[in-house]
Parts: sequence; structure tokens; C-alpha cells
Amino acid sequence: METMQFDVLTISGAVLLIATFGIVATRGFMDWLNAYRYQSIVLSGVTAIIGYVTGIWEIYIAAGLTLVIKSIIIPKVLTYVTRKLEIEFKLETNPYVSIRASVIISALLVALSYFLIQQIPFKSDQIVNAYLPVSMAQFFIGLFVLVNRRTVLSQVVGLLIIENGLFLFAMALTHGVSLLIEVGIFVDILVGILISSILLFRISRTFDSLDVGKLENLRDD
Amino acid sequence: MDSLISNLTILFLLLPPIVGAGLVTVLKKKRTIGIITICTASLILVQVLLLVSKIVSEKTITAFGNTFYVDSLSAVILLSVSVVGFVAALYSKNYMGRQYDNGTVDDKHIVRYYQGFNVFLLTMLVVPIANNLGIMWVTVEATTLVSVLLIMLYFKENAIEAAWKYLIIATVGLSFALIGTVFFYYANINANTSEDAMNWTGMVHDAKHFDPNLVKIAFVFILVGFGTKAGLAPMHTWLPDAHSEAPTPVSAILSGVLLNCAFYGIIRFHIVSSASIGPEFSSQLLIILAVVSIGIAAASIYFQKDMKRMLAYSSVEHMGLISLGIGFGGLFGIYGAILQIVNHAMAKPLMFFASGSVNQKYEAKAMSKIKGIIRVMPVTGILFLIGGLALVGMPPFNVFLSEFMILSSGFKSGQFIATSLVILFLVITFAVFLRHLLKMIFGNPLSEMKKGEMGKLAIIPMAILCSLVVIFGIFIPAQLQTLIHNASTIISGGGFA
Amino acid sequence: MVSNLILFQISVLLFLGGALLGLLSRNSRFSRHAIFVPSMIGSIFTIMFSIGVITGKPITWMIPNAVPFFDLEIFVDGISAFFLLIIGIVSFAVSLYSIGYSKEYQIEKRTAALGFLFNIFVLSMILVVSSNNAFFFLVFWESMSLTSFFLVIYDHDKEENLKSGMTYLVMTHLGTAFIFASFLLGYIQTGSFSFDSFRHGSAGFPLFVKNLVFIFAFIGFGTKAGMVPLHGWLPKAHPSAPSNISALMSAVMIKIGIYGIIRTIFDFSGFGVSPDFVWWGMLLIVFGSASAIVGVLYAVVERDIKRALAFSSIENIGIILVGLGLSVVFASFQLTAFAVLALVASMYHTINHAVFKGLLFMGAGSVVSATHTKNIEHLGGLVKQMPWTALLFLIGAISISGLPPFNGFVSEWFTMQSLLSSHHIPSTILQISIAFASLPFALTIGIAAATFVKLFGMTFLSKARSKHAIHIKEVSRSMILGMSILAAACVLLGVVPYLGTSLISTAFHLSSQPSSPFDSVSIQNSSGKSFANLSMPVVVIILSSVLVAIFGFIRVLGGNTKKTAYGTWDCGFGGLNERMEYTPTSLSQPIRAVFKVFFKPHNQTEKESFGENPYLLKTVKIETVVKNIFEEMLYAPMVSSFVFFFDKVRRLQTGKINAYLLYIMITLVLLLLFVRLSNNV
Amino acid sequence: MYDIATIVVGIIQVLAMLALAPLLTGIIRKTKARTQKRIGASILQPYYDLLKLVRKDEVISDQTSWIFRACPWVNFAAMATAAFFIPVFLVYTPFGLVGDLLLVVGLFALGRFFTMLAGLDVASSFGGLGSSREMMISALLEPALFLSIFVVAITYGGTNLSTMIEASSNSSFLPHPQIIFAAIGLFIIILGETGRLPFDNPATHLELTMVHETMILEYSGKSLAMMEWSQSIKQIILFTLMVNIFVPWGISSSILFSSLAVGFFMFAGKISLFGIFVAFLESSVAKWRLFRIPDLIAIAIATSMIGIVLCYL
Repeated sequence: METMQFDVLTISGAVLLIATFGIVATRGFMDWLNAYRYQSIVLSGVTAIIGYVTGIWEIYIAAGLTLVIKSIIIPKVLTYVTRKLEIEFKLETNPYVSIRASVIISALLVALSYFLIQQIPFKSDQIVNAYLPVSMAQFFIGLFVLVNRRTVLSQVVGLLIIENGLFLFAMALTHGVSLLIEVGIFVDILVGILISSILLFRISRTFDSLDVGKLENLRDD
Repeated sequence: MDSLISNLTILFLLLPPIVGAGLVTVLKKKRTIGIITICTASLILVQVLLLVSKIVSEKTITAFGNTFYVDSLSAVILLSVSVVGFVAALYSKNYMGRQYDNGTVDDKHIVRYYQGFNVFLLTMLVVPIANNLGIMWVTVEATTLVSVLLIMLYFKENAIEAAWKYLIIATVGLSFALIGTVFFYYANINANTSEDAMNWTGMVHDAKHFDPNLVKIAFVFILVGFGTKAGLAPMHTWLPDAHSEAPTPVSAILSGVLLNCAFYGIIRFHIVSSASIGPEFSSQLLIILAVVSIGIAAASIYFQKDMKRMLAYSSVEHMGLISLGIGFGGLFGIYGAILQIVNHAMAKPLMFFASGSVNQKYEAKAMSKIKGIIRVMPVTGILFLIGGLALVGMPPFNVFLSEFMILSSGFKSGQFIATSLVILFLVITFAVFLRHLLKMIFGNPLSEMKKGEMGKLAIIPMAILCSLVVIFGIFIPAQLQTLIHNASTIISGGGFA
Repeated sequence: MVSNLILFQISVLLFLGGALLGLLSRNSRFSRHAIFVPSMIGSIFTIMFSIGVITGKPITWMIPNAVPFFDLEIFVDGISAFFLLIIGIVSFAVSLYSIGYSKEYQIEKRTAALGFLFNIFVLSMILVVSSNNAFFFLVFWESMSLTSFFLVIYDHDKEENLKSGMTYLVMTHLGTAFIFASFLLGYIQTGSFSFDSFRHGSAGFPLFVKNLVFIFAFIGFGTKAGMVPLHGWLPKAHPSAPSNISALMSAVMIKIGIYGIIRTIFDFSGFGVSPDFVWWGMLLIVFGSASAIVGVLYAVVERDIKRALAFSSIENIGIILVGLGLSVVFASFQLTAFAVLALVASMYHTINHAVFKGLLFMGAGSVVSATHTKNIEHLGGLVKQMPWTALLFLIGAISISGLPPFNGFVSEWFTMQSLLSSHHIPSTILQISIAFASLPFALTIGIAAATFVKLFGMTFLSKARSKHAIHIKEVSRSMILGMSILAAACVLLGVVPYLGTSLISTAFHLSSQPSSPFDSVSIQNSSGKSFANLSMPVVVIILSSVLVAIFGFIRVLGGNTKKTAYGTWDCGFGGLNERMEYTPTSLSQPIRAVFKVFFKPHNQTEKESFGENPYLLKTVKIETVVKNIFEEMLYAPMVSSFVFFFDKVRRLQTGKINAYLLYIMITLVLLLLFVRLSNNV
Repeated sequence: MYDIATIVVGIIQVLAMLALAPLLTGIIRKTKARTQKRIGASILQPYYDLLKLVRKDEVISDQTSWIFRACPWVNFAAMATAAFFIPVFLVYTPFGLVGDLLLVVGLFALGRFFTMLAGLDVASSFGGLGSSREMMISALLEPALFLSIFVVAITYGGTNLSTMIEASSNSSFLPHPQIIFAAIGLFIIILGETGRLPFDNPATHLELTMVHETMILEYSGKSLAMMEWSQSIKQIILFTLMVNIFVPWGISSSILFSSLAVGFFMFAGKISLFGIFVAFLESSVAKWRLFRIPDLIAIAIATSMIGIVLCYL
């Protein structure tokens, strides 16, 4: 039973990682969005598993919220915003590191996160054991996407990956901190996405582009 | 049981900005909303002063069942928030009025500005009094979001760019802070399944039983996370952009107190970490980042062309100094660091206000176009000069004392290399900062400049700050001394060796 | 009898009052008096209490916790009082002078700020010397630097002044950093910032701490004193300031650097009788000699009267340091008598330099305010139009050149005797090296005389070289009076060295004290015979009686003869005019040529031609310039290496958000790896 | 302290110096004339000149100030005062308690300072030229002089001339080889100080070669007499120093009349011989180019430095 449960946890973690890789490996905006939606669905599934394993019913609410907000509302908002844009933005033209290389780097980041987490005591808590490195890897991959990509949209997606990682992380470690704070975090994220959408809109209006390369006026050299 | 009184105190403290924001939304009259905001800010100031005097005598106040917890450390931050909020509200009236007359902003912008201003104050008031670290994180994140809105108030190119960078970097950073927070929480529930595992008081209480490795990793995340928001190098990169592009009163708040609020987070976790694994680990990291910050700030100021960017880098330097003081530890180091928080909160807004007035007068932000301020606007010029001298740590102004204490503690704690480096950097900062400043203040103005100040309402907030800067250089009220001393005791984990 | 402490407090209050009056006063006819009279009275009180301290008991006063954790401790002992006396005398004269001098600024309605800064400047100097706590020492030290900085950039219309002010402020701040470090070492050893605890605890410091304390203080205070190679600010700042301020800065402020070095050596650094400390003295001698020779070499080729005086200050600081260094060397071999001699020499020169340099700067200020130029190329013949200024300046010039019977000679005589006494040191290497150190020292004195021949001669004598020097008036009475006070001091200290030596030996509690003014100063050699004797009063008596005698003799011998005024011999060609005179540049040309290795003189030519044709020249301007090797070899490379570093750092701020995020990522990963690797689980 | 007789002898020494100074100039001039196969003027000619000059009316440049007029008197007073501290034919002087060799040097410098100023005061290019050259030479002579004094002072135990000459008359050269080096150095310096060839040609009136003469070019009458006389006094003081420090033979060690008389004649002989020697030397060398003079001074400095090393080894 124990090992069985552990296998489920590990496999679901792996699926989540693969979903994350999907975001790294795609170029078009709609592809990311779909990958993100897919990742969010997996995430809510994972959350449900955590709920099942721990038996805390609040986690199911969180899973539901995730499903609704992350896989439906946020993609909707983003598509709504981008539909209104009148410029060519759909393709990430030239990331700093090529797609191939970024996949490999992401893999290295996963390894790195396993290495870094090793010393944390898991206390035989299998959920933590399975998901902590995965969530950590998600942070790093999200950060890497942010570093690597050159359009404003893909940075938003990078941010979203980090948020997903965060969510998983919080779930895995704390099994739901407290509902109030969870909601607070969710609201923050939502508002954040809203604000970034406004900014997105403004950037495209003002700069006629979503390339962050245009946002280099403020510098010291 | 005075928990009702405590609850009411906290409630009334948080009420004015909420009501203020509501009123601003409803009334929408340019003149009235400015005055309303001044009223809210002064109400807050009065309440905070009362609260602080209470804290001095009672040390701690808890409210709403441990959700809110005010101790001396919080009180120091609250004090800086309320004072700077008040003067910024005063200054806003004049500043936004002029912006309106210029045609830079319209009525809609002003309403949005004052809404944002009130909400911003609210969020910053919650940060230091939240006992629940989750709530603290949420409010810190909320400050980011509100301030992003304030920065991109007029949708100018640079403002949008700055807002974007700020948003992304701060959000990324804060998500690491959340990771750290959750790690600490995890450590706490692993050590002890107490009720208030997410509360700071609970964490400090059980910190001895935390797993050391976990605490170390958690603190790294906290440091990088809140450090990003607090402007510690090399995560400071958003700071010069955001601070220079925001409307001046907002820059003042960002630099003067928001950074403190973020740093407050680091301090809280530093206390927990010290209680758990001893102060060496976190101190070491703080010192490293501090030295890097001060060095980078020193080097960056040299090439600055924009006045407000220069001030922003000076904020990086000062956050570095605060972090250095906390890192060095000892009574002098910690006391100095807290004093530095207070002092910086006075001097930096003063500088921002003065630079705002100068910008409006000269219609330029580039320092090369600004000359002879002291001839054109003598009062502002002198205030600007005093602020600048205070910032670079010249006696008899306030920052000197805190810097002196911090550096002394550096030698005392045996951190010779770090301290020597910092002294070198401070001398460099002194040179490069004053070089820019004096070139603006002295010299001959362009002939077509018309003499004249920017109006009383612009001078008064600066004069208030300036008198504080001067007074605190030679005299610190006994109550504040006690407060800071208590706060230092909290940070050092009770008592000094 | 009013106690010294009350006098001290009164003088502090008077200066504060003067400053306040400066802030409040409107620009009326009497505002200048209102500002400077309090500082005059304050100076008198300063003189009174410092004499009181020297002859009586030290002043101690303390306000506990004036600033959290730091007590304001005032302690005026003999050493402080000695320097306070200098401050009092000079600031009295300068205040008097300023009443007239600041009239020029009244026209531009800026007397008020000048008065405010002036008073605070003097006050902070007084407090620096009196404070007995490292924290307050630094506070007053920095406010002294700050006020003097504002005074330096007082004429901030000129970009150049602002630049010199910046150089000054930055260098002095760097010096402060070193002083701070030195105090911090004391603090970590004793756990207190009070000088008292440094004083008591310093003997127990480990040797390397003692050395470090000394080195840091030496660099820090040396910067303030204008010691080579940290002198870069001095020749810039002093000429930029208004002349009354230059007088104060040069005469008094840089002495406070000397005060700091003395305090450090004898009080804070645990100096004792041990060969361990010989190298301190040698260091002082080496840097002192370097300062002396470098300062005087630049002074002699300088054309700006105030800058020449500033360079000469560097020279004199060098001489003071040589004396001090000798004293340290002697003391560390327990040659007490000679240590006393050298200390007296050094301190005598300190007070002398204060007096004559104050006088000379005020004289230069009078010249500048009358002619509106600092360039002596444009001056000449002022002796006829400003006879008093000329006379007073001449007294200063003779004194500073070290000529009898004025005071410069006395202190230089003492210094030379200390150099000669080096043969008592039980170490051949030291004997020979100190003997060789007298080579630059003597050369300095020789060139100093040349410098002041040039400065006085070119400013006051011969014909006016430009319209600046024609139709000018003698300066106002208060200025003359201010200068006369210091001139009188020059004469007195020269003619009656007893005044100086007894002052110094009482102030410093030295063992040997002269008994009466007419006793000759005497130094014994090893066989008990007189090594050297000097009795200036008798010398003056001989000098004057010889003068009277020869005057009478010649009168008797030659009878009454007629004196006819006629044109200077023009070789019969006629039309001798001011363009045929020697100019300051040509006057110093031989020295420039002899020391060409150092000066690297070269001509800068500017040509202006008519239209396109390069051969039809309208004007040709050739200027002989000397290189400032310190500027080129030391300061410029240092600054540019820093700028290089700054340039690298600013490239971090690329404007690319990706880069910024990368920094965060790298920081995070590095810190995590650090944690991970530091405990190998 | 000293008794009256000693003080009287001391004053007699001073008067002797003042009185004999022109004579020494005369001897040197006569010798030079003879070496040049001229008969030359009488050795008393300088006295006649002085007498003539003090009776003449003066012409003073209308450009000058009181500095120019004061200069001759200051000069004379400085030189005459310096003479007080020199033991001439008695091994000590009662004024040794008043001043020492350094004071003598200082008094010389005072005179020179005023002479240079006077040169500048006349507003002609001659005066400036002389002052300029004198500035350079005197500045460079100063360290050489001090170094050689250094050697002598530490060898004979004092800058007090009485101590110094007493010690030198009681000892011989042999244990003090450094004295020879000091003597060489001091000799060069004396040539420079007194304006002799190869530093300066006292007999020239050619602006290419003049140094001292240009500065006093404008003087006439009494003032010129004073200038000339003080120059002679300076010369005799320096020569006296030379002979008394390095060859103190025959100098009287007490104030007995007989030994004083012997001392006086020995002194007169030695100093005449020295004057003649200098005159021969002057006749055999040419004036050096101005910028070669530092080389000569460098030799003086170098020998003194060797002297210092020898002192201590």
C-alpha cells in the first residue's frame, strides 16, 4: 500500500513536470496557454491526490479553486487581453537560449532541485518526499522561462509557472495553511495577473510590441 | 482584559485609509480628496503616536486573537510609515496640483492616485502589525500591486517599463519569500504542532526545535525574496527604475518606508533563524548582501544622470547599511540599524520631495540641466543640501550616528574585511553623491530661470522632515530611545552579551 | 576668579551667538560688526581659558548620554590648551580683519552666511580640540570640515571653486575614515569611545594594534594637515576660499591635524620607550621632509599668490612633522632632553606658522581685495599704494623665510639643533639617515626664502605690471589692525623666544624650562660644554645698537649728503617700462631649470591667426607650465581606476529584465548551493 | 659668565673684523692684479673708496621704495652682528652664549634677502636678473652649508663657535678625516657665498655674468659704501671661519696680552695667505655658466655627505 501510494505520488509529480516541460518546449503563445491549462489541470489533480492522502477536506476546495481559476479564468483573461491586441505577438521569436537547449537546462534544473532539497528532513512524509523537489523544479523552470524568454506574454507565463509551483509547494508542505491565507494568496495572484494584463495592454499600445527588448530605456550605460 | 481595547486600537488604526479610499472614490473632487487624504494620514499619524507610546510602556499588544501583534519593532516601522505617509500626503496636494496645472494629469488620474495612496498606506500599515506571517506576505505582495498601479499612473513609456520590471521582479522575488515562509511554517509544524504555527510569536517560541538545515534553506529563500523587495543587491535592479518613474510622493514612500516594510520581513525571520540555529548563519548572509549592495550603489551613483535614480541607488546603499547593522549584531549594530531605518525614512523622503520640486521648477530630471538651485529656490536648495549631507552620513545630521554605530559594531564583531570595504564604499558614495548634488545646488543657474519656491505646501513637509533630520542628529527623545532599545532587544533575542 | 570651564562655556556660547546673529542679521551697516564682534570676544575668552588651563588645572566637563550611548566629554589639558591658544589668537586677529574684509561680500548681500559659517567653523575647531570622546571628536571634526568646505565654495559662481571644494571635501572625508578606523581600533581594545579609556588602556594594546592605530591616525590626520602625498586638496581649497578663511584654514585648521597626530602618538597609541616605535618617528621624518621639499618647490614656481602660500603651508607642515618625528625617535630611545628639544622645535614652529601664515594670507587677502587678482604676474609696486599692508606682509615673509630676528628663525633653529642632536642616537643607520634628512630640510629653508623674495618682490616692489595694480587704495583700518596683531606676535615670538618655549614646556609639562626671558637657550654637548646657545633678545640688542652705531659713524664720517631721485638706469636708451621687468615666471626660471626633473617644465602655445592662413598670426600666447606629478602619477590613476570599476558595475544595470531575473536566479542558486555544500549531508 | 676684560676683547675682535674687512678685499685685488701682470691699486684702496663714497651725494631711482633705502643698513647690521659671534684671535668669544653658527648663517640670509628685494625694487631688468640668479644659488648653497656645518658641529661638539674652535684647536686632524671633506665643502660654499669665481665675477659689469653686482647696480654714495663694506665683512667672516675651524694654529687660548698678540698676528697672516690663495685660484679659473653652478654645489654637498658618513663610521 505504502509503496503503491508512493508510486502514485511520484508518477503524478512526473506528469506535472512533463506538463511544465511542455511550456518550456513550445513557442507559440496559444501553445503555452494550452500547456499551462493542461499543467493546471494536472496540478488540481495532484492537489486532489494530496487531499485524498491526507484526508483534509479543505484541500479539495483548493483543488476545485485551482481548477476553476487556473485552468479556466486565467487562460480566459489572457486570451481576452491578447485578442484585443492588434500586433503580431503570437510567436516567441528568439529566446536567448534555443528551445532544445532550454529543455536540457530545465532537466538540469530539475536535477539541481533534487540535489538542493536532499538535506531537508522528510520525516517519511511521502507527499513532501514526492512533491517538494517537483515544486522546487517548477520554481527554477519558471524562473528560467522568465530569464530566457523575450516577450512580455511569455514572462507572464513564467510567472504563472512559478505560482503553480508555489501552490503545489504550499499544498505539499502544509496541507493547506489556512483557508483565509490561501484565499489571500489566490486573490493576490489574480490581481497580479489582472494588473499584468493591464500592463500588457499598455505596453503593446505604447511600444507597438510585446518584446521586452523594447523595455530597455531605463538603464545606466 | 483589554483585548477589546487592543482590537479597537488596531481597527481604528486601519479604518482611516479604508474610509479615505472610499471617500475619494465617492467624492472625486480634486481639492477635497487631497484634503481627505491629508486627514487620513494625520489621523493615522496621531493613532500611531498613541500606539507607540502605549508600546513603550506595555511592550506588546495583540489583537484579534493573535492575528495582529505589535511590539517595539513593529512600532518603529509603523512610526516611519505614518510619518512619511503624513508628509507625503501633504506634499501630494501641492505636487499633484502642479502636475494638474501642467496638464500632465487629469481628474481621473488624480482620483486614481489618491485611491491608490490610501490603499497603499493601508497595506503598509498591516505589514508590520501582522502576526500571521502569511498575512504579512499577502500584504507585502499587495503593496507591490498597489504601488505598481501608482507608478504607472500616467502611462508614460518609462513609467510603464518601470512598472513592468517592478511587477515581474517583485512578484518573482516575493514568491520566493512565500516559499521561505512556508518552509518556516513546515519547520514549525514538524517541530511542534502548536495552534499558531504560522504566527511569528509561535515560531519564535518553538524555534529551538527547528531542523537546522531546513531553517538555512528557508532563510535563503526569505533573504532572496524579501531582499528583492527591500532592494538588496543584486536583486535591486528594479529599484532605480521604479523609484525614479513614480510620482514624487510615491517615490518618497517607496524609498522611505516600503523598503523598510520589506526589510522588516527579513528581520522577523532573522530573529526566528537566530533563535533556531544561532545568529551566525543569517548574519553572514546579511553581511555579504549588504557589502555587495553598498558597493554596487557606490559604483552606480557615479554615472547617474537622473536625480531620482541617484536617490534610488542611495536607498540601495542605505538598505545595505541596515542589513549590515543587523548582520553585525551586538547592541550597537542592531540599535544602529533600527536607528538607520528611522533616519533613512526621514532623510530620503526629504530628498525626494526636494528633487520633485526641483524637477517641477527646472522641468528636467537630468542633473546636467540643473544648476544653482540655491539661487533659484534658496529654501528648497538648503533643505536639499541638508538632506543630501545627512544621507551621506555627515554630522551633525542623524544618519551619522547610526552609521557610526553600525561601523563600530562591525569592528567590534571582528568583521574587519567587511567593515573596511564598507568604509571604503561609503567614502566613494560620499564623493560621487555629493559631486552630483553640489553641482546642482551651487553654481550659476541658467539666466532665464525665474526665482521662487514651489509654494508653502511643498516647503512644509520638507521643513518637517528637515527639522527631524537635524534634531535627531543631536537629540533623540527618550521614548523613542526606549522603543529602539526594546526593538534591538527583540532582534538580538533578548539581552546583549 | 571665574573658573576656566565657565570661560570655555561662555566662549562657546559667544561663537554660537555670532552664528545665530549671522543667520538672523539683515544686511545693515552694522551686520558685519554684529557677526564678527562676538567671535572676537569669544576668541578672547578662548585665549583666557587656554592660558588658564596651561598655568592651572585642566578643564573637564561631561554631559552624559548627550546622544544615545555617547557622552559629550570635554577635556582641555595643556596640549589642547596650547592649540586652543593658537586658535584663539589667530581667530581674534582674523575676526578683526574680517570686519573690514567682508565688506566686499556685503555688496552682494552674502555676509550673513559668511558670518554664520565663520563662527561655526571656529567653534567646531575649538570643540574638536577640546572633545574627549571619539564620537564627538568626529562630529566636530566633520562639522569643521563641512563648514570649511562651504566657505571654500563660498564663491560658487566659479566652477573651479566648486571643483576644488569637492576635492577638499572628498579627501578630508577619506582622512576621516582613517581617523575613524584608528579610533575603532581603540574602541575594540577598550570597549569605550572615551579618550580617557584610550589613554589608560593604550599601553596594553598588542604591538600591531599600536602600529595600526598610529598608521591610521597618521594617514587620517596627515590628510588634514596637508602632508605629501595627501596634500592634493590643500593648494586647491585654500586659494578658493575667501582670504580670511584661507588664513584660518592654513593657520589653524591644518594644525588640528598635527594636534591629532600628537594626541595619537602620546595618548592613544600606547607609545613608549622602546625601539619598536622608532620607525614611527622615521616615518614622520620621511613624510615631513617630502612635504617640506615638495611644498616649497611648488610654491616657488607658483604665480597665484594664495596658492603659493598654500604650498608653503605644506612645506611648513613638513618642517613641523620633521620636528615631531625627531621627538618620537629620541623619545623611543629615552633621550628625553633631546625629545623635549625636538618637541619644542615642532610646537614652536606650529605656533609660528599659525601666526605668520595667518598674517600672510590676510595680507594676500588685502592685496586680492584691493586689486581683484591673485596672479602676481599682474601685480607690482603695491608698496607705494598700500604701505601698511606691504610692511606687514614683509614681516610675515621674513618670518616664514626663517630669518633672524623674527620667529621663523627661532623654530627653525630649534629644528636644526634637533637634527644635529641626532648624533646621540645609538644607531649608525639612524644617525646617518637623519643627517641626510637634513639635506632636504636645509634646501627647503633656502628655497623658502627665494619663494618669499619672489612673492613679496613681485607683488609689492618695482612697477605695476598691469592695470590691476594701478590706482588702488590701502585697505581698511580693521584689516590692517587684524594683520598687525599677528605681525606683532611674529616679532614677539622672534625676539623673546622665552614666551614660546615657556608656553610650550608648561603646556606639555616638559622637564626643562627657561627661567627668565633673557636667559639664552642652551644645549649641552656630551662633554658638558655648550653645544649651542641662542639668546634672541641680546641678538636684537646687538643688531639695533650696531644699526645706530653705524648710522652715527657714517653720518660723522660722511657728513650730510644730498639724495636725488632719478629714473632707474636704462643703459641710456630711455623708455624703461614695466614690460622690461623681470616677471615672476622668469624670476623663478633658474630654480625651475635646476629642478627640471621634478617640474618637467614645458611651454604651452596658443596661436590665433587671421582667417585661414596659419602663418598670419594675430596673437601668440606662450605659457610656461610645470607638471603636477602628484596629480598625474597618483591622483589621476587612482580616480581613473575607480571609474573603470564603476563603469564595469554600471553595466550590470543593462535595462534587460531578463538579466535582472538572471541575477536573482544566480544569487538564489549560489546561496542554496552554499548552504547545501557547507553541510555535507 | 665672562668678566669685563673678556667682553672688551670680544668687542675688539668685532671691531678688528669690521676694520680689517676692506683690507682683505684690497689684498685679494692686489694679488689678482699682480697675477695678471698689473701693478694694481694699493691694498688700502677699498678704504679710500669707502671714504669717497660716504661723502658723495646719492642718486636714487624714483621707482624704489623704502625697502631699497633700508637694504644697505640692514645688510651692514646683519653682517656686523654676525661678526660678534666669531672668535678671531681669541679661541672663544663672550658672545658665544648669544648666538651660534646657525645664527650667523641666518644673519647672512637676512642680508641676502634684503639685497634680493632691493634688486627687484628698482624695476629694471638688471635687478631682477641678479635676484633671480641669487635666488637659485643661495637656495642651493643652503643645504650644502648646513651639511658641512653638521659635520663640523658633531665632530667638535657644537654649533657654538667658541666650543667648536676650542675643540679644533685642542685636537688634530688625524682622528677626524671627515673634517677634510667638510673643509672642501665649506671652501666651495665660501666661494659661492662671497661671490667669487667661478660662481660670480666681482669685477665684471657684463650682464651675462653678473650676479651680485646687478642687485647693487642702482646704489650710489653712502648706500653703495654700506653694501660694499658689508660684503667685505661677510667675506672676512667666512674666511675667518675657514681658517679658525680648520687651521686654528696659534690662536690665543687666554686673554693674556702676549698670547693675544701672537694670536692676532697669526690670524692676520693666515687670513692674508688664505686671501692670496683665493686670489690665485680666481685668476686661474673662468666663471662657470650659471647652470653648471649646481654641479659645483653638488660637489660640496657630496663631500659633506661623505663627511657625515665618516663621522659615524
